[in-house]
Parts: sequence; C-alpha cells; structure tokens
Amino acid sequence: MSSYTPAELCVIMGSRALKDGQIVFAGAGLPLLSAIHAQKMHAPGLAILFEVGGVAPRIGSLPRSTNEARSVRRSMATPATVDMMLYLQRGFVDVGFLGGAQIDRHGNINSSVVGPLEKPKVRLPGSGGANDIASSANRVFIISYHEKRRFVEKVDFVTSPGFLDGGQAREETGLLGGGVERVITNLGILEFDSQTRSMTLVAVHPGVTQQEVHEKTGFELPVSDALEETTPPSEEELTALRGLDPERKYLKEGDF
Amino acid sequence: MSSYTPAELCVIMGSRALKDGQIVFAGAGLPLLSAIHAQKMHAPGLAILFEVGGVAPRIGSLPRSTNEARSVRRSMATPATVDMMLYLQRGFVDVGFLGGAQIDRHGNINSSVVGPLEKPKVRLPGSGGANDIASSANRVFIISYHEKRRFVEKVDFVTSPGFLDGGQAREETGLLGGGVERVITNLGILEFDSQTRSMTLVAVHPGVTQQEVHEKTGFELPVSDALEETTPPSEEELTALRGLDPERKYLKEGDF
Amino acid sequence: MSYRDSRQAIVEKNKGLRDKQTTLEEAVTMVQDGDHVAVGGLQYTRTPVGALWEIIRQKRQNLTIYKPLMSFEGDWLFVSGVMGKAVTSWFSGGVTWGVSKIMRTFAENDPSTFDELSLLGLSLRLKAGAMGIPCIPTKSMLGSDLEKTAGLKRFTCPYSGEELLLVPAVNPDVAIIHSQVADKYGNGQIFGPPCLDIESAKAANKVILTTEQIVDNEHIRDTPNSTNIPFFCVDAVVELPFGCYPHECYGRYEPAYEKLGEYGQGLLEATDKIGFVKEYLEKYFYQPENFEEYLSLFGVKSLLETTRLGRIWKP
Amino acid sequence: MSYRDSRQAIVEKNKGLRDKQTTLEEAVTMVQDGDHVAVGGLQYTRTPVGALWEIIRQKRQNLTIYKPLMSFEGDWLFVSGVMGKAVTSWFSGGVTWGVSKIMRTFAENDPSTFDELSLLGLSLRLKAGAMGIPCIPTKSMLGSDLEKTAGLKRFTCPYSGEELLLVPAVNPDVAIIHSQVADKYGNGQIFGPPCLDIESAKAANKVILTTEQIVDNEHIRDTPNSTNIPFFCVDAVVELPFGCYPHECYGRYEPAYEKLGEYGQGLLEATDKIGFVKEYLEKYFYQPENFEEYLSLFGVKSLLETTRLGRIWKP
Repeated sequence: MSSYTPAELCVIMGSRALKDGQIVFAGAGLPLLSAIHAQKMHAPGLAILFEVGGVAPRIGSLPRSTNEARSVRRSMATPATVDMMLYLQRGFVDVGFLGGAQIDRHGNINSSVVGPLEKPKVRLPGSGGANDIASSANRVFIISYHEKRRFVEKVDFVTSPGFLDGGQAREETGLLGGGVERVITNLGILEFDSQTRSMTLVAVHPGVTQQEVHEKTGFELPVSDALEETTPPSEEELTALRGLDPERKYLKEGDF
Repeated sequence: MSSYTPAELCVIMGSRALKDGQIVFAGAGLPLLSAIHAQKMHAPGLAILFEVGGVAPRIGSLPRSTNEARSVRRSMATPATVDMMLYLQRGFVDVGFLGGAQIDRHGNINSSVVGPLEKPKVRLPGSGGANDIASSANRVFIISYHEKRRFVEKVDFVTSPGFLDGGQAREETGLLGGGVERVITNLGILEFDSQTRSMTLVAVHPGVTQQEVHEKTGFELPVSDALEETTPPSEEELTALRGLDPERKYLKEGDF
Repeated sequence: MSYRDSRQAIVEKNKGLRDKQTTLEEAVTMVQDGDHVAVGGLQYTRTPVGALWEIIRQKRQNLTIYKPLMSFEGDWLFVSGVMGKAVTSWFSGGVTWGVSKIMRTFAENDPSTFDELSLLGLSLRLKAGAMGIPCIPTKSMLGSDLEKTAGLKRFTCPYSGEELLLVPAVNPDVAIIHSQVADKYGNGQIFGPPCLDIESAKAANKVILTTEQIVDNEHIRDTPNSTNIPFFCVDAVVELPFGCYPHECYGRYEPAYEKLGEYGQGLLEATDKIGFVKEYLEKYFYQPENFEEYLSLFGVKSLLETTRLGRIWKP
Repeated sequence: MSYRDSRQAIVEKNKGLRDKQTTLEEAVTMVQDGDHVAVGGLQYTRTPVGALWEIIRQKRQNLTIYKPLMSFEGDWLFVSGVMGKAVTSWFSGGVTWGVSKIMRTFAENDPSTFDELSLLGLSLRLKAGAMGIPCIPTKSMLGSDLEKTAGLKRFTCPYSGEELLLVPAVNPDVAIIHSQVADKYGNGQIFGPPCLDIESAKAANKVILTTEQIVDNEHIRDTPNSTNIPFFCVDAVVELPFGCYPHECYGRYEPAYEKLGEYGQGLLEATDKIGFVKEYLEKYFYQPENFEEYLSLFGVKSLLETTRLGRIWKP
C-alpha cells in the first residue's frame, strides 16, 4: 500500500462496483469521488443525484457538502428535496452510496447517537437522507474506514436499516429497497450472507491478512469460502482519481 | 327585464356576491364573467384560479374553456393541476364558483348521469373539478338558469356534494369546505336554512313573482320571512359587463 | 399491475444517460394491447395528439386511458377501438358543440367504459403512484356518489381522528407526454401548466415523450429550473413539431378552433355519429403516409394562424 | 395547532392581491414566542439568515424550528434562546469543522431539544401539511429506531396490503423563506433547488418571504413558470439583498467559506463554546444597527468574492 492511500483504495473499489447506466445517490467525500471516477473510467451513462436537488450535475470544484450550489453545477434539473427523496421510494435509485458510519453485523447504520438516546454519550448529527437511502435505494454500498469502534456487533441506534435483526427481518417489516449489498473498507470487501444476512468477508486487498481484518472488526466475522484478493488500483485509475481532488482534501493519508 | 338578458342579470348578481381580496375558482362562461366583472367594478384584489394551472391571469379574448392557454394569459404562475386542486383542500380558495347543473334541495349537484348509473338515460361529461370545489372551497356559489328540470327534489347522482341529506350530514361525513352558500338564478337568489340545510328563496329579481319561482322549481321551496327584491343591474354594471363579451357569446338572450 | 411489480419495473429498467431518440412508429410499440396508459395534457391543451394518432394507426386495442379531462381525442380512441375504458374526471368534446355523442354512445351502452373520478381524485391516484406509495388520503369525494362508484375506502387518521377517503395509487404501464422542449436523454421542459404530466411521468413504468423541439443537453443545463420531466423517467424521445395539433401547445400554437369546429359541428349534424368519426379517422389517421402528411391535410394557413395566435408574449 | 385550526387559519386570512412589502423588523413580528416555524433552504444553502438574524435580535423565545438539515444557524438559534426544539434530519455546522459542539451541548443535556426524522420523513410532514391532509404513508423509517423515537404509527394499505408508516402532517405557524426574486404581492421565484420551501410555504399558516430583489409584477407575468411560491401563500415581503449571507444563495453568491471558517474554527478552538457563540451573537447580531451594518462587518471584499464565485453561468 505504498503507492496509494486507504482513501484512494476505497474510492477506486467503489468506482469499480458501479455500472454504466446506474442512477446513484452519493454523499459528499469518498462516495462522490467514486461516482465521478466511475463516470470517467467506465460508466459515462451513470448519473449522480443529490438530495438538495442536483440531477446529473457536472461537478467542478469539489463541493464541501452535497447540499450546496457546487453540487448543482450544470445540473439537468433542480427538483425539490421531497421529490428527490421520493425518487428513491419509487425505485429510481439503483445505488445509494453512503459514507463511513457505525455499522453492525447486519448492515444497520447508526449516525444518531452513541449511548442511550435519553442520556447520550455522543449526540451525532443524524440521518439526513441516509435512512431514506438505506430504506429505499435498490442497493446500498458503504465506504468505511475499517476499525473496531466502527464495526460493532449491534449499533446503539438504528438510524438507517440494513437487514435489521438479520434473516427475513428487513423484508418482513415491509421495506422494499434491497438493503446493503457491499461494504468497502481499506482492508477488504464485505457482503451479506443470503440466509443469515450477516456480514461476511469476501475479499481482502493486496497485503492485508485475514488476521488484521478480524482484529479491526468488533464482531466475529465469517469469511467466504471463495475469499478473493482484490486487484490493486492501476496507475490509470489513480491518475484519474487524483485529478478529481488535486488539493487532496479527501484522498490524503490516514483514516477518513 | 327589457334592458338586460337573464345571463347578464345572473353575472351581475354573481359579481356583487364577490368581495375584494377573495381567491376565486371560476369555471368558464358566466362564473368567469362574474369574477372578471367584480375585479373591474369593486374587487381589484380578487384573484381567479383555474384548475388547468392559471393563477390570477389577465384574461384577454374570452377562453372557450378554462383549460386552455387563453386562461393562463399573463398568469402569475403555472402550477400543476394537482397543486391547483390541493390549494382547495388546504383552504386557500375562498369561493368556488360553479355553473349551471342539476341541483337539488340540499345543494347537491349532478353532472354525471341522468337515470341510473348502470343504465343511464343520459351520460353527462362528469365532475371535472366540480366535486373538489364543492368538497373543499370555503364557500360555493352556483349560477343556474331556473327551470323545473334543473331544480329537483333529489339528484339522480351526487357528483358534487352540497349538504347531502341536509342537517349535519355534510359535517358528519368529514367534509371541511363550507358547502353551497348561494344559488343565483335568473329569477332570484336562494340560500340554505342553517338548520335543515334546505334551499330557501331569499330574494327575487325585479318583476319576478314568487309564484313564477315556485312553478319553475321541482320541489317545495320555502320562502324567507325577510324576502327581498334585488336591485336591478345599473347601466354602469351593464356597460362594464358588455365590454367583457363583445361578441355576446355568453350574454345572449335566452337560457344558458 | 401490483404496487410491487410497478416498483420492480422501475428498478429493472435502464434509467441512465443514453440517447433515447427514436421514431414515432418505434416509440409507440412500447404500448401493448390492454395496457393502462396515462395521456398528458388536459382537455384540449397539450394533448399528445401525434402519439395517439400513431397508436390508432397501429391499431392497439383495449387500452385503459387515464387523462384528467378528455376531449375530442376520446371520441377517436373509442371509435378506433383503441380505448376500452376511459378513467377521467370529465369527458366531452369542446364546449361549443355540446356533450360528446360518441362518449354518450359508448358510456350509455356500457357504463364500465367510463370510470369517473373527481379531478383531484384522479390527480391523487397518479400522484400516489409517482410518490411510490400505494394510496393517499383526501377529503375530496367524501359523501358523494363518486365515493361509491369509485369503490373508495374510508380512513380515519390515527393522529387527528379526521375522516378521509383513501385513493389507490395508479402506476400506468406507459405515460405519453408532449413537451415544448427536450434533449436526447429525455429531459423534458414543459412550459405553461404541466397539468398532470409530471405525476404521470413518475407514476408510469415507461414514458414516451414527444416534443416540439429537441435541444442540446447544454441548453437543458443552462436552464435546469425549467426541466420538469427528468431523463431517468423517460424511455423514448421523438421530435414532433405540431405534435398536439389540432389541440394547443402552450406558447407555441392555439387550438385550431376552425378545424375542431369542422369536426365538432360535423359530428353534431351527422346522422350516423360512429360512421362520421370512422370516416374522419380514415381520412386523417389511416390514410396519411406520415405525420407531416396528416398536418398537410389541414394546411399551412392553419399552422401559421394557430402559431400566430398561440404566441404568449404577443403585444 | 390542530389540522382543523390550521385550515381555518388559511380560510380566514386575507389572501388577495395586495402590497405586502414591509420592513424586516415589522415582518418578523408575525413570529410569536413558542411558535412552530419552518425555515427555508437546506444545510447552508438559501437559509433565510437575515430573517433569523432579526428574530434573534427581537429575542423571540422557545420556537420549534423545522429545517431539512440544520447548519450554523442552529448554533445561533440555540444559544440565543430562540430555539427550544429543532426538528430536522441532520444538525451540525459545516463539514470541515466536525460535529457542532453547540448541538452536542444542547442535545446531550436535553435530548428533547432535537427531534430527528429522516429527510424524507420531515419532507413528508411538510408535504402533507401543504396538501391539506393530516397524514401521509411512506416506506421510509420502517424498522429503524427513528420509527420509534418519532412515534410513527404503522399502516396497512387496504388496497395492496402493503405495510407502511404514517407520517403526521405539520402546519407550522410561520414559514420563513428567502427567494432570489419576488414581487410586491408575494409571488416568489426561487432559482436552483427549492429545497422544502414550496411545501413549507403551503403548509404554514403564515409566510414571511425575504428576497434578493423585488421585481415588477409584469416581470412575474412574463416568467410565470418560474414562480414557485404563489402570492396567496405569502403574508409579508421584504427586499433583503445578501439575505442568506454568510450562507449561499444559488446563482447569486456562494457561501462565505472564509467567514464561516472563522466561526467554525473559532468554535472548535474555544474553551467556552457557549461563551464564544454569545460573543459572536453580540458582535454580529445584537450590535449592528441594521442588516447593512451587519454585512459591513464582513466587508465589501467578501460580498464581491462570494458573488463572483456564485455565478452560475461562469466561463
């Protein structure tokens, strides 16, 4: 991992997971970089939506938030927020791309509160559109820095539903979106068992050991029988990516 | 009634019933003429809305329907139809102004079908926005040519609710709009008893006898103790009105 | 189609940025016999006449047509056999020629060919479909006979105790819409009232967009506030000038009142009403080689006149 | 306020065409202590900062504020005592300066000061209010802990059998909105994303509209497709250039990142967080004679720079 940072690695793995023609709801930071990178590399017909009202904008200066005019630059339309979020509910969003967060074995995300809600240890900013994305996007990708305090057995508060208690719990509650399909971290790639809906290690990045992944995961993590090693980022991929964030606001060394 | 037609009389009575500052949903023909006439005479701050999406348009050539571009001429906004109709539901429409129709003792209107629905004698065009106006406008005015076949004991089909079966029936069903407040005909003005919600004659036009009204009404019509005679249209009112319909498309002699 | 199937139809289709321009003939093949089809515009404003003209030529059968208010096109759809059922709030021709005798013939003979809802009721059926919910509450139609004939269910709001009706969502198989401007991806810009076209485009599983004028995507990006149909809703784009003629297209042309009058008055006077419309269809729909030939039958003078009258910013 | 009372508030007010221009001071008197207030914009885009600035100066107390995502203004509203409760989907400052320590202080000390809903959930509360219905179904928040903390009720659609949640409508006492353009009657034209402003304007019982620029009504009539807040929703209109500063106004000016950074970084480094915000309020909110003086504290250079960067059609 000498020639790229953990953030760069994750963005490129995220980019590869996206397909041409997809409609992608992407948050600021690494998910947005993944989506733009995919557009440049292999998915020219992929379109990015932002909750503030951006529809396939042509991003110039990287926005600090997806909720500002820079995220609406050269947008093809400027719908109201409620309409943007309702596109999710109607099934128009192929991929919901969420950033790092506290995530549990079943892909549930907490961005509301650490500790009990009545007496919080840390009150976090909250859902924004993440619950709606997790509820109704056709599939969800998560990019997260891999560390024990983020990958927990059970989140203190389910802000955004993954597979809830696992098994058929998500379907039984009436949710229609596909739920979390893939978690991309700086150590590897995790997916969910089709029966138990528990997180499973399906790939490690070059130079990462299973041991390291287990050490940095806060619950017992099954490993796929067909565990793969990912192909490292190519020079072409890295060059394209670095052009998107010349100031290295998001791509710098270290956690994210 | 030598110097004005029944239509002119009704339009002017309709105009007088409107107040400055009101938001009026008006159908094509006489109701629209009443509203424009009121704007010219005494209610400059009255605004007309059309279901197609017209908001306080500046009417030039009289539209043949309220659902065409002529009804949106110099409009201040062009909302979607659903939004226009929802303004009614939220309480924004002070007056819903409906045209002639089959109407019964309790102010219910039929514009759907004469005879049984399964085996219609005459299938009529249907509600359009009339049900929604009757359901949710803060008050409803009706202009109608007065004849026995129009003023019936009970309509064959309640397309647009008045006071339903009378008494508290309207309130009990959950409707919020005020219902029909006034029926303006070429013979007089009818309102609804506050208890029974039955149509009552409250005024006759100059030269009209109570006898004539009873003959042309298909049910027993109570007469107000305080029966009034209306003030005939003034020259000023008539001149203003005739300027609005120079071709006399709507103001011609005879029924309407 | 069930609520879940309608969602799945959106999930599965290719919604990305791709060139969706095609011919009218090709676009209309998306409509299948028996489909539920939402038709844009309202009464005789911005009706996608050109697309309906092609559907009639292709002899699609037994469609259920959703339109806020139906006008002359309802006659043509009934008599051609294209429309098995009209779902609308109002159905007649124009205002001057009385109640449509064609509507009366069909609906009096078989009342199930005309499902009536209030305008808000129909609007909300499409709106709920557009919002991805299976039903929505309303105060409209409470207590009326429309409540019963439409089979609407009562609902008590658990927060307020209010009595309402629930209107079921509709997700048509196809929506057919005409806009003044669109790009090749299907970003449509409707000027003037959008009627129920935005709701229809989101509610439908597929969308055919005809447009007066295809413009470059950069023009769309210059004027994003005017885009009311986003590309990902749309499956086919067809440039079709005068695509609403003889109906009107806001800001482009007024209705061809004279030509509508020839039809309306002719129908009024005809002894054999159905026969009259069949002849009209033969002459104006089946005979012409293409849409330009159709327009030619009405003549340049009418196109220029309706265009002159249709200008919005006229002095 | 009950569903019926909120409708009655609309029924009773004078909605007609009249000159609604007034001063910022006067407009803000519509807001009463304890009111529920919807605030326009989203995060730091098109926040009506000027109107909030005046509310803080007038020392309104204990408001419940509805905003899709809360940003820096949330700190100011909390510390000034204006906001008793935030109803929002997200509450922090900017992105670069970490989680708002002010939000944490208030919400950790008294969790009832921050009611969290998903963004669609909050959007639909306002949307239902705007539509004149007391509740609306949604799939969002099902199964999450937000379902429980927001006290949402489950609902089975009687047509489809689908399980959903019902979100209760909200009809705020007042909505505060900033548009790029408006006329004296209150016809507002918002360019760029309207966020939840249109829903808020229809849902609220009263609306205060500040605007970058008052234009003649004839300009509105020339461009009716751009009017997204109709006059009959609005009760007061105030011309207030740079009315979102230091937040952004789409097409007019970008956020004053440098000035926001001075606040954000200052707060991050301050030992006494509340004290730091109090000093900020003293200097920028309470001391200036008027809004021009407030802007002067940031200086011409910042206004010109944010304007230059905020141009949409820049080369």
